[in-house]
Amino acid sequence: MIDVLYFAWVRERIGLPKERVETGAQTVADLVEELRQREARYAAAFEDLSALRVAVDQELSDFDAPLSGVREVAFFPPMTGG
Amino acid sequence: MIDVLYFAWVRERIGLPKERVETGAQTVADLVEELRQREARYAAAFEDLSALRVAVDQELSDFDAPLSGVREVAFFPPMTGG
Amino acid sequence: MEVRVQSAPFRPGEELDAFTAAVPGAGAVVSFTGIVRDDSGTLAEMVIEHYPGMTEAALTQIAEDAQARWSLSGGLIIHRFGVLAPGEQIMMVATAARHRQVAFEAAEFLMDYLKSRAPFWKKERTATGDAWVAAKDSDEASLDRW
Amino acid sequence: MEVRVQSAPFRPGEELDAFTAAVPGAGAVVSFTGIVRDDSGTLAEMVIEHYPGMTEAALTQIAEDAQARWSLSGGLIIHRFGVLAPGEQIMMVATAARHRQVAFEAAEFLMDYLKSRAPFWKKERTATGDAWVAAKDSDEASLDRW
Repeated sequence: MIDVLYFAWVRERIGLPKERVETGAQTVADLVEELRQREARYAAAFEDLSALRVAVDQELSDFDAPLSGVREVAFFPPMTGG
Repeated sequence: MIDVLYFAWVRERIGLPKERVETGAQTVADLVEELRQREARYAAAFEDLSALRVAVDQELSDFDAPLSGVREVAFFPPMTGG
Repeated sequence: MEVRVQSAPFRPGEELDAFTAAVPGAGAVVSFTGIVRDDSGTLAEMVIEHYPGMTEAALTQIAEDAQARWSLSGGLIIHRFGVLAPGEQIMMVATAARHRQVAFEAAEFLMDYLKSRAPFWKKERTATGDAWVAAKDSDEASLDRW
Repeated sequence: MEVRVQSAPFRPGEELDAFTAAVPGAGAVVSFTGIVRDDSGTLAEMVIEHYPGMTEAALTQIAEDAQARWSLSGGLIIHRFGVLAPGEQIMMVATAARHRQVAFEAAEFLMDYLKSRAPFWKKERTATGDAWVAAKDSDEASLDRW
């Protein structure tokens, strides 16, 4: 079980901020592929990965990062702080 | 008649902040030469011109600046504002 | 270095004076304040979303990176989230050092990383609709100088 | 742009808030405060001498140069003269612009010119004697980047 979080327009497209996902995905990319298959709103949110960033256990990471032992994955657009 | 002003250690070496000088000097350098001839304290103050800056009528200038029509000349070390 | 993530407003002047009082020995203090602009004249409010937990960790990491890179007398990062009106303060950084160049560089470093590496997202609400503020390529590019 | 030359102390925080309130539309405000350091632990006071008349003219010129070079929402220069204790504020600049890079650059420009082109001279008074602060080659060199 992994907590999956969505922020900004990713959250809006998917329609929820957070969910627990039962997955056997080995990498973030595998998890994305699983989510895409679910429903159109997920496919829409993950349509262009170059427009997305991912954090694994609250650290910026990559889509090829392994998920072994990971508790939390978050997807969001490029950040606009400051 | 020109007002001649001294600041910082130039003022201290010469021993006064300001004086009126009757001079026929054509340039700042000529004026410096006249002042140097006066007394040892002037010679000491103007010993090394590379350590001095000059303002003519309250604008940073050069030692070869002409004095025609000038009302005020100031000598001081490099500035240390900020 | 102090890091604060809060929804409450703050007064940059008060923060600056308190920060300066707490860094004796510093000769130079630089502050940056980010303010909600209303370029179009139609902005009702700005909503700032963030990632609780990661936000604090990311800001702390940026602060530590700055301290490792420069000899600072102190540093401060405040960043708000929630609903903000035009003209309100969004965030502030302050840096203190012996000399001005270090204080300026560290403040710019904090800002550059905060822009692109801290998990905040801005949405503008106007009479004609809402829009997420897009990240600028120039913000990402500005990291290259460090 | 406002220029003030004064012997009276000022509060950077108050000045920052007042400045920010007066520049609506700005998204970025940068401030720099210079403070009397006591590196040796023996400084009794710092005496700042200036050239009345020329000082105001030089600061105004520097401010105008900054405004000609960048699109600023506002700017502020305050510089004190007279006798200052360690820890007291010597001077402050503030700049406001739409974006952070302009505000930072203009503040650094003001500081660089203020250091070497405004007629102020600092003297340090310590228990063992007085000494004029020497200008640094690096301060003169820092003008080359503009």
